[in-house]
Amino acid sequence: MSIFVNQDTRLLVQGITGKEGQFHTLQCLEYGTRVVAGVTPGKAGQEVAGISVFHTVHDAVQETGANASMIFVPPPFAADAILEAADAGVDLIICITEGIPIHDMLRVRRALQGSSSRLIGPNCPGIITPGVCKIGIMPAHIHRPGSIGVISRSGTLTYELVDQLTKAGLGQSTCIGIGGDPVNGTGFIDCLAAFAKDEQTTGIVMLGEIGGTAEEAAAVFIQEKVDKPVVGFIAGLTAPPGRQMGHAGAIISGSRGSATAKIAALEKSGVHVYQELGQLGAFCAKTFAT
Amino acid sequence: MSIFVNQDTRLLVQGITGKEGQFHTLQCLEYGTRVVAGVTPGKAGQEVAGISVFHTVHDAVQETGANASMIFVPPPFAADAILEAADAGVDLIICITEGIPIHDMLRVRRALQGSSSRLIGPNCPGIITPGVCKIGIMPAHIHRPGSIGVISRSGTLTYELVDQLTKAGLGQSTCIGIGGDPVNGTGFIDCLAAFAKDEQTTGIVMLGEIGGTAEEAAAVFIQEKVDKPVVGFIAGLTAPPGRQMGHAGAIISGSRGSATAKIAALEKSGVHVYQELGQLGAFCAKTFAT
Amino acid sequence: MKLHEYQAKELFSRYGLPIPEGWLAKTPEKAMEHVGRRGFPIAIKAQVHAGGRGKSGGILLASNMEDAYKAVYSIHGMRLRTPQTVGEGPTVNKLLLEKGVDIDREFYLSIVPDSSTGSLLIIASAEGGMDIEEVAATHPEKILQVQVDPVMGLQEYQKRRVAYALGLTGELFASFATLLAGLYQAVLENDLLLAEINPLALTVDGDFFLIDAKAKVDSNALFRQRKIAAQYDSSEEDPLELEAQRHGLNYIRLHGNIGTIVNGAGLAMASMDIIQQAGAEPANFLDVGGGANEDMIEHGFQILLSDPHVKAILINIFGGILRCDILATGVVNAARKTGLQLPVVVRMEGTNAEQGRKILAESGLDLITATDLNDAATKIQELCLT
Amino acid sequence: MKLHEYQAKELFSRYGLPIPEGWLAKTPEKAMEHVGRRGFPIAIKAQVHAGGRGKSGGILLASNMEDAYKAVYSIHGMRLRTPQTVGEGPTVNKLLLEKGVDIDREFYLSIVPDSSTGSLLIIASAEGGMDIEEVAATHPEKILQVQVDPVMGLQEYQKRRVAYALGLTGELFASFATLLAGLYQAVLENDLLLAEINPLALTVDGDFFLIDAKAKVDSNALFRQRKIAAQYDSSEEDPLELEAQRHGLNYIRLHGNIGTIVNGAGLAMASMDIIQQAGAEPANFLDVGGGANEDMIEHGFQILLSDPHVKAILINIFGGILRCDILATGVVNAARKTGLQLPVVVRMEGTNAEQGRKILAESGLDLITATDLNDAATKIQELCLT
Repeated sequence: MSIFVNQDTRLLVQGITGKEGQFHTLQCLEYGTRVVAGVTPGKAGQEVAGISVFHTVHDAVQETGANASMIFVPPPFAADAILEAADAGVDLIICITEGIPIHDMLRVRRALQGSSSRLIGPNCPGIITPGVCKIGIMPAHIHRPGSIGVISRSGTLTYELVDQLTKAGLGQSTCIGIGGDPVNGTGFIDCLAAFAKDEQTTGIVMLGEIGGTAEEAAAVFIQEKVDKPVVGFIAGLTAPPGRQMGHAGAIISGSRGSATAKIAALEKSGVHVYQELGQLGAFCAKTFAT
Repeated sequence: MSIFVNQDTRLLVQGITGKEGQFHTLQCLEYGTRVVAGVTPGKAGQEVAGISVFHTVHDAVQETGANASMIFVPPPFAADAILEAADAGVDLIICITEGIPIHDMLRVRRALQGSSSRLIGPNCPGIITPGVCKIGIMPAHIHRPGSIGVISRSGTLTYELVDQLTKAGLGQSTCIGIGGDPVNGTGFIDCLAAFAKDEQTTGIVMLGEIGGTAEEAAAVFIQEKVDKPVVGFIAGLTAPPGRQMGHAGAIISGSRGSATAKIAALEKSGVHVYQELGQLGAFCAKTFAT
Repeated sequence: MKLHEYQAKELFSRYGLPIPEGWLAKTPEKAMEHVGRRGFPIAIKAQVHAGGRGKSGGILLASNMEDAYKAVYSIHGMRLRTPQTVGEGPTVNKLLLEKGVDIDREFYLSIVPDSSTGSLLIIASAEGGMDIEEVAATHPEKILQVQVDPVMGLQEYQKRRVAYALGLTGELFASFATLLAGLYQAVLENDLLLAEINPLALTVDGDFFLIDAKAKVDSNALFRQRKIAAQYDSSEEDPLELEAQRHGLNYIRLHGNIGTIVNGAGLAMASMDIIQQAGAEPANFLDVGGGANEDMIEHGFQILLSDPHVKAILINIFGGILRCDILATGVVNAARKTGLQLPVVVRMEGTNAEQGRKILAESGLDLITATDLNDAATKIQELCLT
Repeated sequence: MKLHEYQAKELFSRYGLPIPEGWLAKTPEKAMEHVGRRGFPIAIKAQVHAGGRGKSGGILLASNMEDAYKAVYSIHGMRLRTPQTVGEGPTVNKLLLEKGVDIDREFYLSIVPDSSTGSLLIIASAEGGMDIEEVAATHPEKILQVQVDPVMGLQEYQKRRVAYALGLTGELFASFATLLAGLYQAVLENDLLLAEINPLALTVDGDFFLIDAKAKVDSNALFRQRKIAAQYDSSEEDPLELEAQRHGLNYIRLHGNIGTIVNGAGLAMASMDIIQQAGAEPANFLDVGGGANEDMIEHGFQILLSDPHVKAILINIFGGILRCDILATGVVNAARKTGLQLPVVVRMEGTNAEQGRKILAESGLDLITATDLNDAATKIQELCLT
């Protein structure tokens, strides 16, 4: 088992004809992901690596039965691409695009409430179940099938961890980059809930960073609902305080959001927090072995 | 038991200082409904029949713990009143107002998706659990406590039926007017589902009318999910066909929506359809007795 | 409230939609003046509320002066009877003259608020023209329906979906997308219940034109659509229905002789059913509504009395928001003012019914009181037999 | 991107928000001209990005010519250091002169897109003025937060909620509701991350005025906010940060001497943590991002090399969307162009890492290769010790 993706995942790629879209479509295909369609408005009839391109997601879904979408559409058009995928009934939408305006994402997130579509991202590396299905831009070769679930706000930090896990002999059930933007789709809690129920997963690693309060909320959830061991890491312990956003930000968040606050919240919930990134894989091996 | 309202219902009235609002607040109070607050913007501090008036629903809910709202606000402001009640966390919103523009109601219905608030109406007489709680404009004295659930699109037609039921010795568990507007909140199916689960209710009467396809959808639901006997009546069998709405209406609805189509759909689902309004109560007594 | 073609086009053109050059004429002479000045081909179009005008001779195309003269004089003043009109059809007293365009393709495009899906529904087809209902019935796959979330509004991807489904790419896509966005905006800002363009023509030069356009406005929204309300053309309406409208009454004139006054549309329809079941024919549908006051009741009563076909009246009120005492006062006032001669069966139940009955009894008027609906039906039946 | 007070006010005034009469002056002489012409009382306000200007002498009120002269010359040219600025603070080279108004009450009002609630959050308080953060900390019940659904938009009932909470009824309600609606519209249409009015003054005559106003625009949305992008004032920015911005790089200058080039903000922060754990101090935060190309890498490298404090560089790349071969080519080009003298530790993993390493190895440059993060940390530590 795994979460969110499996051998029945049929992928379409929005923005498949762009440079990055093409490159990563090929990488996903090589990994064995069932890429069944591409979408670029105005380019129906073309092909990318043997994959048919359609004008619209609706056409692609109708013709190919795609149930997941990977989005490489540029920021000005990315919110629309997400809404299009959801409207076409795509179950899982992975938006790689970075730099989508926050007002666009607020509207998207509200529109998706009550929808049956799950959004991962934007500004994320994607999701991979090693050996089965890769949707995203993560380097494939560092992953190994196994039983550790990985959730992260940061792309490259995830690669770093996964590489260490694999080298330490720990394979992964599913690795999810939820994205670094303030407004995103699937969050820590959704992933934690899914990993908690997933039989294959025996341990979870959660990579957070400063800003927002998602880690604090996740800590509460872990304490109440997650029985599996969880290792945590927070990036940004030595980062200078963020630039001030006027009073309003301070009024909303108070003193929450700092690395120290997050680490404290996680430790209070029984999460094994470890801040030496270079030895994080080794620490996981030790922690999950007990 | 009953559905949607009970002895714990704490009612606030939006538009309480208007003529109709005052009149029906008094009627509800006399019936024993726990009216705890009124709302009229700009009139906080006033009282109506000893009930405190607040500027906003949020204030009223916070001060009085109201969990239901009855709305008498005029059409231009009614959609906003519904949204305000939902935002303040009111569980049950009964909108009596007639003549709300359809574009307003489309927006309201969409906004309420995924909300925890239930809307009944607009353009409806309200809901009553005889002997316990009356929220709406129905004449109270015709009702008797009992075990028949009543659902209707039409206000006065409901009174007619209830009066006959009572005279035929059949009391009612709960009577709900879902309203005659094309876009409304709670529909036939929501009520049928609730009555099907309600222990007190042993039989259901459903009053439909021409237009739309809500009765056809309800028929399918009854066949699949309702084990209790259902009596049906459709008003408008002899009404001339409605004025043509151009092609678009015909393209959407095809031949659906006529009284004959609705009666056929209900009969096919095992509903006891009876079209002699003058003897409908007697028919129910006979049908529910077996 | 329906708009005429020329009104709908004027409305849509304010949202950037391309309409053919056209001129409205109220007399045949004015129409011929326009023809003389503008040249050919020219379309002569009856401005009445009647679907299916084209097939019924209400729209003619002229390519010379003689044809134009014949067309103008045949259409102006005619009663236009189409499959969608009632009775002899409305009288044509306004003509729209439109410059002909060189049509390559014809599309169908409409937007309606759709209660069953809770959306603003875009309906489009590459098979535009007069027979769209037949296309819908026989080839539903040739008709695209796109649901627009009424809160999110029209999205870019939805414009693409519609345009690509119609085979419009490149520059045509861009101009179509602008047109669709304009139409959507017009629907929203004017509380339209229907915006329909059929056909939407694409000329050989690659330009779009609205050849025919229909618009219907939500009457419940006229409080915020004052400009549109002012365009209301009542000339085609039944004078009694107009009178009823003025007093906020929902009245439809029918062909029978038993007048009815009922509160609530459902009970009103059911009362008509009862009259028919009693062997008579209802003279009207009249729902006085929930918020009726004395005045409204009085005017409703007067409207029934001024219909010469009405031989008897059934008043069937079950009082909820409309209190029976209010109704009774209205009836008494109207009966006194009109010197009532017809038999009136009154059946009254619900809020303040006692007071209402008392007002009627003390009025000294000769009214027939029914104890319940069965009794009312019996008494109507007796009246019909005498 | 932050706007200056005068820019924010100009923006808000386009949405009907009432701002005091004011004049911008770039020199003290121009400022005194305005003072001479406009009369007293007059406010003299430093136009720099520094919260807490008032308490730090950046805003002065003058009621006669002598005070005005002193104020203008003390503020213009000063370096404004407040609790919210870094280092010595920005230099004041623009003044806003504003006519004084006769204030009765002061409110706080702001709108921000709030990710935790997924709403546009209105924050309001009747306790406006400079100490709003203290009010928030000590009397949170005096601060109202209203969540506006970003899709539904601002509703009438929400205007009422805010207004009544501030004690504004009757005519004041109406003018406040209009003001709030304008502010909301400004936030939406200009992609604001913050719109803050503090204080919002109510004069003794019952008029509202924006006494101070802040606005911050979403940099990700500048592609559709060209007019605002053109107002960008870079004079307060670090020249290297500006240079980085021009090349689409996310660079923040810090106080250490180990430069870093990393892809991804999370890994970049973690790399800074590692440098500190190794006993050194990072000279910067530099995230080259996911979509970096050769040019961007090259420019990032050049920026680090032009910071005289940088004594060594750590390149830490884990390639995903940024392919290591692209990075390597950028590094090689930059090193060649600049005649690289500093030690550079390169750690590279992920997509096309093999090709990247090969490009570095074949470049003939003297680069220190690290096998993994631990190794990189050790090599940085060695460099620091030597």
